[in-house]
Amino acid sequence: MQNELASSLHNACTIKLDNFEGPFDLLFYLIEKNQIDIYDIPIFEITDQYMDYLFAMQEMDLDIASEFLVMASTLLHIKSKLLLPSKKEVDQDEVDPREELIMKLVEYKKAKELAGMLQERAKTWNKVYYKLPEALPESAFEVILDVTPSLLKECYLKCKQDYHDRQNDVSDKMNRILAQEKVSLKLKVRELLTKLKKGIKLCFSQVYNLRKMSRVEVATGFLATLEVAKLGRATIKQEVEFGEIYIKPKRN
Amino acid sequence: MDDLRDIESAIEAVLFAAGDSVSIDKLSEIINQDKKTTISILSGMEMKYKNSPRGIMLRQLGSNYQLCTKPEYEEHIAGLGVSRKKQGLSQAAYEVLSIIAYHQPVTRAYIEQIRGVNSDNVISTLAEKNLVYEIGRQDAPGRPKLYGTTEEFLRVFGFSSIGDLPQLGMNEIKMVMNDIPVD
Amino acid sequence: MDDLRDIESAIEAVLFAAGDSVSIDKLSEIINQDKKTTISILSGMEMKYKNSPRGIMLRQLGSNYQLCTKPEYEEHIAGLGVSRKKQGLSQAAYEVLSIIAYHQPVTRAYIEQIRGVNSDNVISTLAEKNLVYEIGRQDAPGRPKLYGTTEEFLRVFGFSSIGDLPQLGMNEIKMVMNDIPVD
Repeated sequence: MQNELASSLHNACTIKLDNFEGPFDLLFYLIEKNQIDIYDIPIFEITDQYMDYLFAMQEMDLDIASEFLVMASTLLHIKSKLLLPSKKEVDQDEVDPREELIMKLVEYKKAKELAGMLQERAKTWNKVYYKLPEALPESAFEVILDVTPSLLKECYLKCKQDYHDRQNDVSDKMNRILAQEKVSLKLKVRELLTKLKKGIKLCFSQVYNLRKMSRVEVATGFLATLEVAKLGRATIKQEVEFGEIYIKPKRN
Repeated sequence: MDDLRDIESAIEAVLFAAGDSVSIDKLSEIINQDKKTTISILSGMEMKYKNSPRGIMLRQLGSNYQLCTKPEYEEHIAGLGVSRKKQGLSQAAYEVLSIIAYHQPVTRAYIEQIRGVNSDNVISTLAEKNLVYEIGRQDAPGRPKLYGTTEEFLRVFGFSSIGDLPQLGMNEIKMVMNDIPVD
Repeated sequence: MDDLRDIESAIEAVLFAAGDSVSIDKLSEIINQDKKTTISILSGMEMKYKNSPRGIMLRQLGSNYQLCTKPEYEEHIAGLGVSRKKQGLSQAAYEVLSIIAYHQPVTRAYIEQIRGVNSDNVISTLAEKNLVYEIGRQDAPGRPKLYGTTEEFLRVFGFSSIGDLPQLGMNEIKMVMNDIPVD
């Protein structure tokens, strides 16, 4: 057994020397070589073989990549853990120190298997030929209209509503203008005189309010005020420029 | 390789991979048949491509043969080079389009009267997009243009006719009817 | 264009002209059919090419489709004298590619953990050969790059999607968990 191992190691060193992709590759090689069940690794044997391999590399003056040394220490660590006397009663739940290594090896094995399968598949699919693209007409740019039919109705109704509102707005103004045109200066004077009869001082801005009547109406009111003052039926007073105009009735 | 179908398949594969035309000599060498046999196989294939539901056909070019697409699929192939982009319509465009759609035929003046804003550019844009068009002129002073919606309009909105426009409710119709402005 | 045979012919013409793979979306746009219908038409075509005496076949590559020659006519095509470069990959490249294929999206750290060795150069090589690409970054400290396989990966190894990869090892892992043997 010892001799067998030695010769297999020798082969490993001479044949596969630079071919190991990493520590897992080497470990995997040893496992396969010794026909070991990956789930039941005899850690003592494998560790010894692994270390022997590293020594062999060292003897041949080969640089040993740090990853190989990391694996060596992992193996030695597992080995030492297994050597410790187990306190079975206490450590029922303690995991097998090999577990993590096994998990990694299983993953690695899967990768290896798929790698082999990919290699096989590539052989078949490498026999397939593709065609070069034809000279296609120059690329065009097409705009797709993204529209919503219901928006048509909504927009239409909105337009109509807006139009309706504007329309009403204008006709109000028109009505006021028309109504006011019937009111002559003479009529405005008579209106103002009636108001003054109560003997109370009037504020111009309250009698003639732009918010309530048209510009023309207010202007006519102003003329009426001047007319009343001229008739001697009222005195007008404006204390500040652009200020309030007071109309005070005057008895004659 | 003696089966005719297998030979034909091999020729198809070779011509496909070549992309270019391949000489009859070369083909006969590849399929290991004499030139006469090769020519008759190729002629047979030419007919098969022509009469089968295929997108490609076999063409003889002097002493060469080449695979190419059938001319009737030119438009589909052109579609490969087309990149599409979605685009919406502006609010103004929807407004003008809706007035034209519901009231067609309609003048620019009418549209502007309803919207209260100049709508010249919007109408032009809609015409460019082929959604509206000038269907004639009104028999009135100045003979103003009359606009209507196009077939493209129906297609884009998914209508089969103008009758498919979203229906106005009774109250809505009343409002619209009361306010028909004077043109 | 409603006749299925005509649609199939149009697809053949388009794929022939394209040479490259064409997305299902693009094809459905060109034949003016919805995506689901397009997919079922393409699947039907895939079978027809496979079972007909034809030199070419239809391949699904993820969400794309492409025409190519059937592998059995390789020797005939070689007769054309077309030289092609072979995808020569190292053992290490195959390993890394397998890990990326199975675990994507996957970080470099994860790959190195499985292999027990630095894999930077190998990943770069695979990216250069357009077999893997950086699909994004992990939402974790350092925001490491995440790698996945490309359409070229599907093409080279004859998969129609990542879902096609053989399921390996699920049982094995379970077994490991259940029966950790005592040494």
